[in-house]
Amino acid sequence: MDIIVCIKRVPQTAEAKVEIESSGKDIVKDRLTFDINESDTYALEEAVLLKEKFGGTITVISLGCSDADDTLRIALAKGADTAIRIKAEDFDELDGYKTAQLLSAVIKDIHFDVIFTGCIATDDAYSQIGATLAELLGIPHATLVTNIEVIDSISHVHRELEGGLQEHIEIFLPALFTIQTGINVPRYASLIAIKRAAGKEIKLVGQNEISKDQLLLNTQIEELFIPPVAKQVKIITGSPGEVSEELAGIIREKGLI
Amino acid sequence: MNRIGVFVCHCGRNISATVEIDKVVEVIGRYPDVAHCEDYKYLCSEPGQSLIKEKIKEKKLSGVVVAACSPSLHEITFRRTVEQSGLNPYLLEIANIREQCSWVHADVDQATAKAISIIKTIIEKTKLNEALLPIKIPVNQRALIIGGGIAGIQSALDIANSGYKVILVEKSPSIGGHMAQLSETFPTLDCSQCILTPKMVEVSQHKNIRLLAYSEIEDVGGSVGNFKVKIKRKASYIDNVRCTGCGVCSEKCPVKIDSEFDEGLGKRKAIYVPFPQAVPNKPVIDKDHCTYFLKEGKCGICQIVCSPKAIDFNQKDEIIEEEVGAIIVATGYELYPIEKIVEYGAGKYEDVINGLQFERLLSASGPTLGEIHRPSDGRIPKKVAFISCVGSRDPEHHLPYCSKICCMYMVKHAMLYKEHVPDGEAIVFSIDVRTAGKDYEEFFTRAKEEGNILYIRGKPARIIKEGDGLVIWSINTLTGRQLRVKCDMVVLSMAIVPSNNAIELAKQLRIQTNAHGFFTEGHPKLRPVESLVPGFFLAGCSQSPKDIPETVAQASAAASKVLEMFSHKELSIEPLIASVNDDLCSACRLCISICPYGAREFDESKNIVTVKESICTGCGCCVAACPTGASQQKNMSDQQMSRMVEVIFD
Amino acid sequence: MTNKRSLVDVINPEIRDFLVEMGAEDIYKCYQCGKCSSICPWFQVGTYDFPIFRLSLETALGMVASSEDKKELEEEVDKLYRCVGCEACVDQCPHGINIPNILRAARRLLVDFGSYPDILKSIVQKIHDVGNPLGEEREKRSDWAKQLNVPNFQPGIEYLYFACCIPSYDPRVQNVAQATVRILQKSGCSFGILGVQENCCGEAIRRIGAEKVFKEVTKANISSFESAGVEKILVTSPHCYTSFKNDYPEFGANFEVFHITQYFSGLIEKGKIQPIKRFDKKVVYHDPCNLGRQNGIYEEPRNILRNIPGLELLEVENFNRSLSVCCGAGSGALWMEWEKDERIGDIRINQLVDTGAEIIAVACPYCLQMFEETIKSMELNIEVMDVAEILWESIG
Amino acid sequence: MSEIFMLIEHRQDAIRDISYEMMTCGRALAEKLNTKLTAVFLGYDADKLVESIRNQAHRIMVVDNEVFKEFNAESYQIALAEIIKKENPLLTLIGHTAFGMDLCPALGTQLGIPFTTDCLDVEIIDGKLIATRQMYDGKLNAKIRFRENPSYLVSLRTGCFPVRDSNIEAEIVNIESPVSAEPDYRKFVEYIEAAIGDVDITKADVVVGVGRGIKKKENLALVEDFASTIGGVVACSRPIVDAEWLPKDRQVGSSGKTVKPKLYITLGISGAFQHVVGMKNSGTIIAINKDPNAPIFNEADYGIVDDLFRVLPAFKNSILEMKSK
Repeated sequence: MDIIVCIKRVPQTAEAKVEIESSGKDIVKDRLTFDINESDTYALEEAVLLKEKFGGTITVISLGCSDADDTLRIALAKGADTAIRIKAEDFDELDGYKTAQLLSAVIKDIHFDVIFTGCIATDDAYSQIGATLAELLGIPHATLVTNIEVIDSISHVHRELEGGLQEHIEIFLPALFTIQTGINVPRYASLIAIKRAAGKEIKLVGQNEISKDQLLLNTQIEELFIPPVAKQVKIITGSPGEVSEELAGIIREKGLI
Repeated sequence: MNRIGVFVCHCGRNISATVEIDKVVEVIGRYPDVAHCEDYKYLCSEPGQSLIKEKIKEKKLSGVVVAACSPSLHEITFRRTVEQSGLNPYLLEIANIREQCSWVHADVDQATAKAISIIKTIIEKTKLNEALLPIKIPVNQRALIIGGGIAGIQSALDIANSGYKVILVEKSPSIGGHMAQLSETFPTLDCSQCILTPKMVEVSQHKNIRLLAYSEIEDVGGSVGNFKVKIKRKASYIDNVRCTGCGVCSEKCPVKIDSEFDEGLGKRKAIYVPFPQAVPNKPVIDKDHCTYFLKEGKCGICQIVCSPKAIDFNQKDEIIEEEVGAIIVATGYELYPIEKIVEYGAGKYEDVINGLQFERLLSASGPTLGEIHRPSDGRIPKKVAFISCVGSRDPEHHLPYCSKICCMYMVKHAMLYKEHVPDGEAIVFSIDVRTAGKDYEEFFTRAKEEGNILYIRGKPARIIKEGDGLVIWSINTLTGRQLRVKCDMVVLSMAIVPSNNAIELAKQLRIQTNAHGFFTEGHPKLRPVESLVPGFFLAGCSQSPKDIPETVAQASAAASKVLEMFSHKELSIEPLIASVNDDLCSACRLCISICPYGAREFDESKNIVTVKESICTGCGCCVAACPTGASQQKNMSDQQMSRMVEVIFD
Repeated sequence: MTNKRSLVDVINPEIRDFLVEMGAEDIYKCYQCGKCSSICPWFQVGTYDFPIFRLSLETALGMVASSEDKKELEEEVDKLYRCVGCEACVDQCPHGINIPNILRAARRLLVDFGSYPDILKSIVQKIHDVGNPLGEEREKRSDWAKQLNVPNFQPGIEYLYFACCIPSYDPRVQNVAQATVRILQKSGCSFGILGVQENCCGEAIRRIGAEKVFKEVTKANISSFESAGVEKILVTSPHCYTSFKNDYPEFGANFEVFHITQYFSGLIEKGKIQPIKRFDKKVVYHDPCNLGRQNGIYEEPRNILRNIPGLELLEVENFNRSLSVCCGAGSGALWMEWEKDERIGDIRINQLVDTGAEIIAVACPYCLQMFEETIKSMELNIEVMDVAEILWESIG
Repeated sequence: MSEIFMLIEHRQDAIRDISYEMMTCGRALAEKLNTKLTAVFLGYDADKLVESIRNQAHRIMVVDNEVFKEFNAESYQIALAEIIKKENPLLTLIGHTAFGMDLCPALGTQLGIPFTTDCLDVEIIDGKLIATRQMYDGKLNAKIRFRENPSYLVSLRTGCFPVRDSNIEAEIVNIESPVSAEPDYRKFVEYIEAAIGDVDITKADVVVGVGRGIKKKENLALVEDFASTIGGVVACSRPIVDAEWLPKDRQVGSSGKTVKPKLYITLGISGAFQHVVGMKNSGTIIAINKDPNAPIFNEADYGIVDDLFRVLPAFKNSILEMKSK
């Protein structure tokens, strides 16, 4: 089973302070930590699990600048066989659609049975590249996948719906799945694999290989801004004892318990 | 006019691989005063030596330089070679182009240039060499042996039995050393005292042996063949002529202190004979603990009870002067202090003991009369652990070397323990079990198989007292399992170290020790019983840890080396010593104070300092110290030195 | 698939050389005596098998964290992160093998490849992002000193007081920094703080294996210390002490570093401060690994406590000074989570409680935090105080 | 002027909330642009459901076929593509739900029209479509401009448009289904209900939600203890379930449960949208988080910026005290 995994290197912003850059269209990145996108690690792991079961190869693809090589190398160490980086620096401004077009331009020449992506990237949070890419490649897809079982080129897939509900669908391969976190437990890379990965070449694809002319940008960021406060929160300050007193007062007053 | 012949050795590829011999020969061949230069594959070979001999005659050489290995290896060979062709042997010099050049360099061009430089300096030295004659000195055919353990005893008997006089000096009241403390010996399990005491008795009765027990070396002067030794006989406060050895004095003495012989597990009195078979079997008074001495004349019970009136509180230390030709150093060993092993609670927990203490517990003459009772409460320990390599093989905290005998004595200990306490359990913690020796492996195998002795591979980290027992924390490194072994007593195989005054003694004797205080032998393989200083020989554990058979073998070997020396009436010594130019000597006498061997003497009549040739070793200290240049080293004069340095910069 | 182990049980010199290059150069010294494993605090925990004595050999064979089986590898990585860096093994090893360094070499590779526990990842990330492992705002680093009138360090001031991240932010441990400052002020010491210009010393993340981030914070600290003209540093945390004293010189730093207990002990000796108020408590002193075993500071904290009137100083029998057992918080372990019966801190607390003490005196913020957590989780009736806090009670 | 279209989302015979939200949004846009809102309803045996939303849009296009009984992105895509191509609306709205996530990007791509996903708001300014999206873990918003085109497609985030009443009478237009069977390559099989645990968080009056900020599994005990003091149950955000510290049925949020307790206390929850949608309608929300910039403070009524472990013991004591009085 030949598998392609699309991964992304993203800034880790969940617990960090995010500041807007002077252009107003990007964030200040130099104090941030970068790492592989969370759901992508699950996608990669799902690919490795499938490969362990059925054999075949895993190709990881990332659209990014040279820093993304580290991320690709991590993927190689965790079980991918080949890594391709699409040189982001060659393609100016990007959005989800353009990213999907670039990925499809590369993937169309590779044999695959399954494509995995993460279900959402934590930086731009589109959740659209997987389905777009599948459409561009003309293959079926399913997003928010929480379980996959493959029997004779038919995949039995669980998708996560709202409210704890899931649906079970059947999809023919080749297909694309966007993977939800929690589907598996991502593995560590073994030192042997790390060593092996360190020597592997990362294939670069740039404007020489993909013509820029036919690429379309759907959207552009006009400006970034700090979200307006929807609800006026009352911040209670003081020592733990003081704030607790006050909270207890509120609870009693409102008869909440 | 000098006619120097230079012979360059290839030493197989040892030299020729890094030094371009052809180039050396070519350059040196053109060097002033070189009458002949030639290379040969192995100059030390028979044909190589013949070649040198031929060329000396053919080219009428006035001096020879052999460019080859270190002079410590073949200088004697080549001196003999040139002597055979009629040239004075001291006109031969070696240029060391192997150890100091080819072996330590990789770059061929640079090594070749250095080799040429070295040879040139030696040519310059040779040109100014004097023809010298060896110095002959008479040999005093008496031997001094320091240390009365089994090594000293063996050496003393061997020399004495050959008809020469021996002085045996022992610092403690009795000879016998540690071997006298042992219960049985491995691998035969014969009784240690049974095989040792006959030899002790033989020593005491031998007409050629003067036994000086309770004595210490005070000073050693002179040099090989003619040592002057001062020995301090410590006051024993006993008139040995009157003393009958009845023992009443010890019996009545009220002072009880830990017995050294019983390793602190038993008591002795302030007036005591260390053990029943002691030689000499005369008591001594331990002044440091005797009430009479401590409280200014109070007590004196021994004096009252001694019917032969042998107690003499007024006895003083006595200095004995002896002249000997050779000295054997056999000062033995001690155990590394157990208190240093904090993690084992050693020195804190009474039931954590060392190997010698366990020997005393096993010994029929020991404090428990051969029954094993543990020190804390006298209970018979039902589970005893033996731990190896304690303090040894621990370069980080203690000592790097292997103490060699522990593996075997632990086998013995475990076996004997099982013999004494058949329902007890013996557990040995070890890293490696080293049984290289005749019948040793068989002994080890037998112990494990028949003795049901459990061997655990691992070095415990902690011993902790729990209740009235001890818990050993370890890992079985073969299974990887954690172990907490509860036992009643622990025996630590402490590292062996040289006797505590070995380094001091070595300074006194001017012989060398290694970093740990073991005396250094002349050559680790080829001169194992000689020290680096002529006239001093080594035996037993003072040189390195060894077991009884090895000790005895080395002691006999040392004795035979002494006897070899005594087989000549005279000794030839190297004439490469210092000399004094009478005209330049200003009689400042700096050299006298600086000479480490006492080889300088002031001649009042001439008002100059002279060299005692038989004592001078040619160390060169006086030459360096002499402010006027009167002191010169033969064949290493200032003039030679400056020429040698000059040519390097030419 | 067959047993994946068989794929790697050949010697793998590449990994070995890789690890040696990363700092595992001691591996060839090991003679497999196993002493390390039985001095290791995990030996006392007993429920977790941690045979570190194999580590040198396994590294030499290139077999560390090298299983290609997911489960096995997970266990191996988990194992590599069990070491709390207490260095009891280093202290006892007959050949002076620095086992934590060997572990660190492997950890460095794993960190580079994102293959280490998530919780530690977030610690490294926080130190990178905001300069402290708590994820607190950089701007608030000197908030603890707001009421205390502590000057910012500037040329002419003798000592920089570096409070460490935990005393700077953790509300409980802030009290330690405050007590320290009050004592310093009382003694007339010339000192200042750098606050926002400080980063975590990086000791823990270096041990975690995050060498790159460690270097970043180290260089940032060195440059802010140097540009402020700092020459002498007083530290509250033995971890900062180790870092500044032993690690920073690698990067060209040259500061004189004093642990606060050294300094206070000196002040008492010189009579510059006098503990006068009685502190009628039984106090047991816990030797922090980084202070005692790793830097040889055993006497000074005890000296302070002995000088406090009324205080009865107790010792943990068999487990004090160089044989002290780690609180279980070093090397990133403060943030790790192990099963209830697999906690080093529980072992140590029991030893401390067994002395009959009413108060555990510590000289390390990690120990303080760890013990407080442990006491809570075990519902014990004993209190933890820093030596500085006790001293201040007797002076203030 | 072209119309505003939106796709009705329904599941298991019920119109989903997002549909009303989208219709609210769509009507407002239509009003502004002086145009109409068309709701597209793909379903089976749909009369009753269609009737129920008749007052929500100006027109309802109904495609009634068994193939649309359950959601299948592929069938929906074929049908919608047909309709959009034919009708050429200015803007089509789809919910950014599990349903829309599967559908919207593929549909936009197929049609070749500019689209984007997960929008909080859409406006038409000077004839140009501008969308607002959230990025970087909810810490920033972005205004998005589109490539110019006669038709656009956008998916809307749940919970962004408070539903408003409407009293339009929609014209119902029935359309023949362009598809008659699910494609072979993608088939709906069944729904899988979440396992029911011992605690039903949707029934509790007081819910204590925990997130990443509790750091260690062992700290859950502390939270459980607090929750029982205050008479509540413990719920959590997604990472806690992913880490298997709590079972799936304790998860609050878009893929978990939606809760509306009288009191919701969040501990160490940053407030990612996915969680917030599951609890934003709680009576009173108290948030405790160290990070003053955490988005949760945009949802809370009362906020405490502090370490939860510092506050919790004191809070517990205050509650106990309060109860004892």
